[in-house]
Amino acid sequence: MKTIVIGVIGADVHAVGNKIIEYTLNNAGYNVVNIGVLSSQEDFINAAIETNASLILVSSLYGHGEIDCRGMREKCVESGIADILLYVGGNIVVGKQDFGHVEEIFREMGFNRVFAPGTPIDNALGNIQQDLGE
Amino acid sequence: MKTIVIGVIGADVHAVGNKIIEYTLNNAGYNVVNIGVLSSQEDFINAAIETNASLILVSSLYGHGEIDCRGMREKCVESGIADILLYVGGNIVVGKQDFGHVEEIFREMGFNRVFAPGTPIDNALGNIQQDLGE
Amino acid sequence: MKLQNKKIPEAEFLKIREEVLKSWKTGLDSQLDLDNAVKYLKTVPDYKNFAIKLNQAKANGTTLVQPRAGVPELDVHIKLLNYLEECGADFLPSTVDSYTRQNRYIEAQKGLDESVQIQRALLNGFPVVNHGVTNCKKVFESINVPIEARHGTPDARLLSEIIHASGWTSNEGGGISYNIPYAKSVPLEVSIINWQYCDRLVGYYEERGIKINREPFGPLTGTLVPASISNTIMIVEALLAAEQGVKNITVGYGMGGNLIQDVAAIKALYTQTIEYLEKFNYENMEISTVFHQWMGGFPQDESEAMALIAYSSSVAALSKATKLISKSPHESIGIPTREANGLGVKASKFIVNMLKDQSMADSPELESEINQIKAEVDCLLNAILKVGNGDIAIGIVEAFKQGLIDVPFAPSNCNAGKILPARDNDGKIRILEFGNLAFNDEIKEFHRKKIEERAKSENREISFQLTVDDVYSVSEGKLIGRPKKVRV
Amino acid sequence: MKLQNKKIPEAEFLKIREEVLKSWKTGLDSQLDLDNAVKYLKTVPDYKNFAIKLNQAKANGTTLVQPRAGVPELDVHIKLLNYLEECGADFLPSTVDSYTRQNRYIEAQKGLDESVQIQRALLNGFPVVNHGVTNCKKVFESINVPIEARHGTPDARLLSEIIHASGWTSNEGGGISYNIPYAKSVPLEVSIINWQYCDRLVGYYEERGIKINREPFGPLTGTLVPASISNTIMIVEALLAAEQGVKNITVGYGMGGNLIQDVAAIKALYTQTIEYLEKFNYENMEISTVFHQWMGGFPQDESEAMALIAYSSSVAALSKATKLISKSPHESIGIPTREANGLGVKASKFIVNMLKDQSMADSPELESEINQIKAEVDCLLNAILKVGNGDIAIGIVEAFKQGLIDVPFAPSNCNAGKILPARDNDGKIRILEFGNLAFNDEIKEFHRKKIEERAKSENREISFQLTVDDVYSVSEGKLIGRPKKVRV
Ligand code: B12
Ligand code: B12
Repeated sequence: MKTIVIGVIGADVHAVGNKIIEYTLNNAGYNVVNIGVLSSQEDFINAAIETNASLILVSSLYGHGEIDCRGMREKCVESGIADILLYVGGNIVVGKQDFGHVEEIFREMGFNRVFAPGTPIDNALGNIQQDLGE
Repeated sequence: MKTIVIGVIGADVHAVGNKIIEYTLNNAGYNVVNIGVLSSQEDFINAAIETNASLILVSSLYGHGEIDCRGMREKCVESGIADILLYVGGNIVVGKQDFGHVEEIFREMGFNRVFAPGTPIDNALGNIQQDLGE
Repeated sequence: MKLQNKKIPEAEFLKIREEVLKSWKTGLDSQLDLDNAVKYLKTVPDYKNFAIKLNQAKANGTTLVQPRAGVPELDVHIKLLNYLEECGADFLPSTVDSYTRQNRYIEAQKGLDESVQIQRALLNGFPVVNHGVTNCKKVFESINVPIEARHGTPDARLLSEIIHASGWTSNEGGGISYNIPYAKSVPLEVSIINWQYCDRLVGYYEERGIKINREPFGPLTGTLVPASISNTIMIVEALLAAEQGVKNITVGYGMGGNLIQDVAAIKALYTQTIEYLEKFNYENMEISTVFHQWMGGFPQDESEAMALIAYSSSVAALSKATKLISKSPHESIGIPTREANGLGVKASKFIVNMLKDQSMADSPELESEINQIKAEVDCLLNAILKVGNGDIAIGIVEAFKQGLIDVPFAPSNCNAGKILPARDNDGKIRILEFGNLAFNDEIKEFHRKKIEERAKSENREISFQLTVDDVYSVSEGKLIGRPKKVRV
Repeated sequence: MKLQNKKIPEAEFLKIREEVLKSWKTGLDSQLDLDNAVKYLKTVPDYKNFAIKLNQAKANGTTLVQPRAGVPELDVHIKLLNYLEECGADFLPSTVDSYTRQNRYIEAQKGLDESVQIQRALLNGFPVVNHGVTNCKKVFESINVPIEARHGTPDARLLSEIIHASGWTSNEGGGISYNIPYAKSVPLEVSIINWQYCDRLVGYYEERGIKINREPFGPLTGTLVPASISNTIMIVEALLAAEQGVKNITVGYGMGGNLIQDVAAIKALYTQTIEYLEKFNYENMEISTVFHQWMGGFPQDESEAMALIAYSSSVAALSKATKLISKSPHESIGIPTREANGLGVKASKFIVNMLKDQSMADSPELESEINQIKAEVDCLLNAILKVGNGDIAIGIVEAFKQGLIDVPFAPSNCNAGKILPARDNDGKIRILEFGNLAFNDEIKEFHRKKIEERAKSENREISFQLTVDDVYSVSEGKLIGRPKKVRV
């Protein structure tokens, strides 16, 4: 059973999606480690190292995602989990922006998959299965 | 007291605005001759000649105004009231179109004033006063 | 032919039919042969049958959405309908242009040809008669939901022939509702006789096992029409249709603006239509209701228009009307683009879906408004039957002549045009000037009191100015046209 | 400091104040000198005073509209507010960014600076504290209606000092409502003590004849919160505020989706708030209500979002709430552009104006829902007072600890997070899992029955899946998350 670390980054307190993601991923047969809201990059990385996770699934709903996610890949590299899968989704930037451009920004930061606003977790299950190879 | 002929042109049956226009122009002190809905160009012109009117105020609400109003000025000329004032208003073309262009079309047909969709008759009272010189 | 409420014998119907089909060249199409038409209509699947889909909705207690839409050119029209279907329309329309409505097929042809030529619509609808059966079948075959003709035609006989033979299983209209608001000098006898024909055609199909829906046009002039007046006309048209063999009828009502009165109107309409059909022994009738979103002048601002559309939809859902006719954010300006039309459909669908498990709570206010409407309708129908010596067709003509029934703002010569409506202090539509309207004294007193209350609270006289202010009010963002405060 | 519900003595308040002002450099501004601030606030004209305008609206029975809005840069923020005022906003907000809410002024400064640099907002609101009094006064002086800070800050002491000294006459929040949904590990004692300070500040001004409005945040997590739970918290915060000398309070409620329940919630909230304030002998209180448009996940489609906004507005109008907080068609995507925000304001204003002369009719269903909510609130408040030995502040902390009161989906560690809400067959929000919630058996039985009815009609087990389906449902265009039909 593969492990996925989930949580909400930064000063973000949106908790509903996070609880639903935990429930959905559990149902889909993953071992879910939920670090909850108001989590720092370090919180995510430490949890991933401790639990030998295959994927860090970052939620950012409140708009500061761009600031909060910068340098996360670099920190993963420093911490010895350079190749861990990084997903980000929710409402990751401020306002309604061209998503192509937003995706590019987060890809350049080193995120493997970047999800458009309002993509429910169910729609990402296929990607997760594919990437975790099960 | 100046006389104004009002009516709704063509196969148009929108009667509400017409009744309100009659009421409003009467209150404003004009002699109003209302030929009602479903009126032809001839109906307007005959009424204007009979009553020695200063202004023909054409309503068209239903969208066929462009077809229905063509040639009206020419008919006025033929009937000996070449200089009579012609106004048109209501919803004079089909759909939401650029009004500048619409105004041009109707001005070229010989209408002295062309009113944008939804201009209530009250907003035209100033123009009428000005044009009828009272 | 003398008017009476009597089923047209088949032979007579077929004889008139010959003349009808000759009135324009598309009438000569062999697809209009009744055996061919019956055969074609039998191939219509249930999910594309208007009557069947309505029955299902009624059984499920859901409110289905239908927009208005029609453009002259065939291809553009089909694309428009496909788009609206994608937006979620449960039923599709074809709104017919105004020349066709007046049987002016030559002008319709001109408008159609020129529209094709300059690639811009010059007609305000789809000219069904000029298009004929072949094109109308193309329309029908390009869509996946039932379709209805929506027009406003005092003489819709050829039109009705063409649409039904093309698989269109609903026809809006009626001898009164498609005359009084839609014509100036067509005698009521004539339009009723014409619509008896249209109903008889549906009866003909019905006898051959083909379900077709008929929908009297409830909103009439769309402007401050008291519910009891439109409901009365709905019931009269339902009775006239039933006599000709129509079985599936959707009676309609145009939103007035006061929530309780609107819900009461739909509820009273439904019960009384059934009551009167039973009273006159029409059996196996299938009755549903249609609620029209605000039919008077719309606000210009598109977000305000959207708000009005959504509000109208919530009233429809709470009233449990079977069908809802939607408007678009372009309403006050002109025929909507297909995108604007789609926005109206989506907003409307969202609301009726969201509210589908709710209905208006029973309350003393609701009950008393239902009773009020019912009492008024009974009063009017009694008067109509009386002057018709029991014949509803003769009665309605005579009643209009005498002003016993009267529709505000109607252009028709057959209408007395003496009553003046206005809102009371809750925004309910009442009557301030009765003309000859066949209300009894008690009812008149009730209306007077309500209008007086309002006038008093606004510190002004009761006059036509109240009516005028109420005509403008909704488009200006208020329900009641209160006097504008003079700033000092 | 030990928590208790007791007015902070002025001397003590002023002592704490010294510390508060030192927490960020903008706190040292001499405009924060209380005498200066009082002088400035005395120049605020009545039409720009939040409390006075609310009182007028309540007296007139109208519902006024306020959007949410905030962008980092001063000029852009002012333009945004001016635009919303033009669109008809009766009250203006300044929504504060999330770093400021967590008192992370350094990050807020970074976000602000970079936003200015790249000309694109990187913060989700207006960082009031970083801007300081001078800028906040500029905001206040650029507009013509009252303004309020809207945030979600457990420790809003400095923020409150800055906004009030700048002429902002309303502050949203409270020790519970700005902790439980907005924080993870701030102890409830701490946030309550902090908000006692904010309330005491308002009390200070109040004693000097300056009216300032306070607005506890009713919607909490915005997600399936049972009305009795949020109403209870509103009443607790009203009592806490009153003790500190606050006189003008607007208690809030976030739309649940069932019309009757929503209207009942507002009506119960208003009466019970007054009842409890009287019970505890707070005099001359001015109480109004605020209704929040749907606070859960919005539909993506903008026309659907507009429909939801309009529907929410009609519920607010029918409930006669004093204020309505509007959303925008961009809600599900991100912070709205000013145009999108304006669309929401215009649609909302249109509806509240249109419905201003109407209210929800009294009905047995409405009455029984009001009574239900009241009984639940009494039950919860009794429990809170009991574990607090009569002290509401101590009681609420203890009640949360024991799960006697519990908010669904809240991120806070102080919240038990054991209850599970779901809708019944009418779409009313009920509870399927009570945890330790202080409901008596009769109430629990009522909820159980309601949820069972629904589960039975859907032919499924009662489980968290019901809750999950109901979390998604509105954004998918339904009120009740019925199981999706499996097509065969
Ligand atoms: C009520 C109404 C009806 C009623 C009319 C009842 C009746 N017999 O009067 C009914 C339901 C029967 C109806 C039918 C139709 N209607 Co209609 N109707 C309306 C509606 C909703 C309100 C009109 C109204 O009464 N307004 C209130 C009065 C007071 O305002 P008014 O009519 O605009 O008149 C004022 C001003 O325009 C101005 N004014 C008018 N004329 C003039 C002239 C001058 C010189 C000046 C200065 C001012 C002026 O002063 C008046 C008083 O202030 C409008 C849309 C809207 N405005 O919201 C559509 C509308 C006019 N209808 C329309 C159409 C197309 C039709 C139909 C073809 C059906 C259809 N396709 O939907 C049929 C046509 C029937 C026919 N043969 O004419 C379209 C016209 C489209 C266009 N131009 O592109 C509109 C704009 C709706 C739309 N957006 O599609 N309609
Ligand atoms: C409820 C809500 C709140 C509640 C949250 C309560 C709580 N503690 O949870 C309250 C009222 C407290 C709140 C506060 C605020 N909110 Co808020 N909130 C919402 C709202 C309406 C719904 C969120 C929700 O619960 N949805 C339901 C759940 C199930 O969906 P979800 O959260 O989207 O999560 C799903 C998917 O996104 C996806 N997903 C999430 N993460 C990931 C990650 C990956 C990798 C994948 C594949 C999928 C995925 O799966 C989840 C389950 O299906 C949204 C708007 C909306 N969506 O309609 C705004 C919204 C998220 N909030 C917003 C903002 C700005 C705020 C505030 C700053 C206040 C403000 N300015 O209005 C504060 C922030 C407080 C803070 N410090 O974080 C903005 C964010 C703007 C932006 N990004 O541009 C939004 C979009 C509203 C808006 N348009 O302005 N909010």
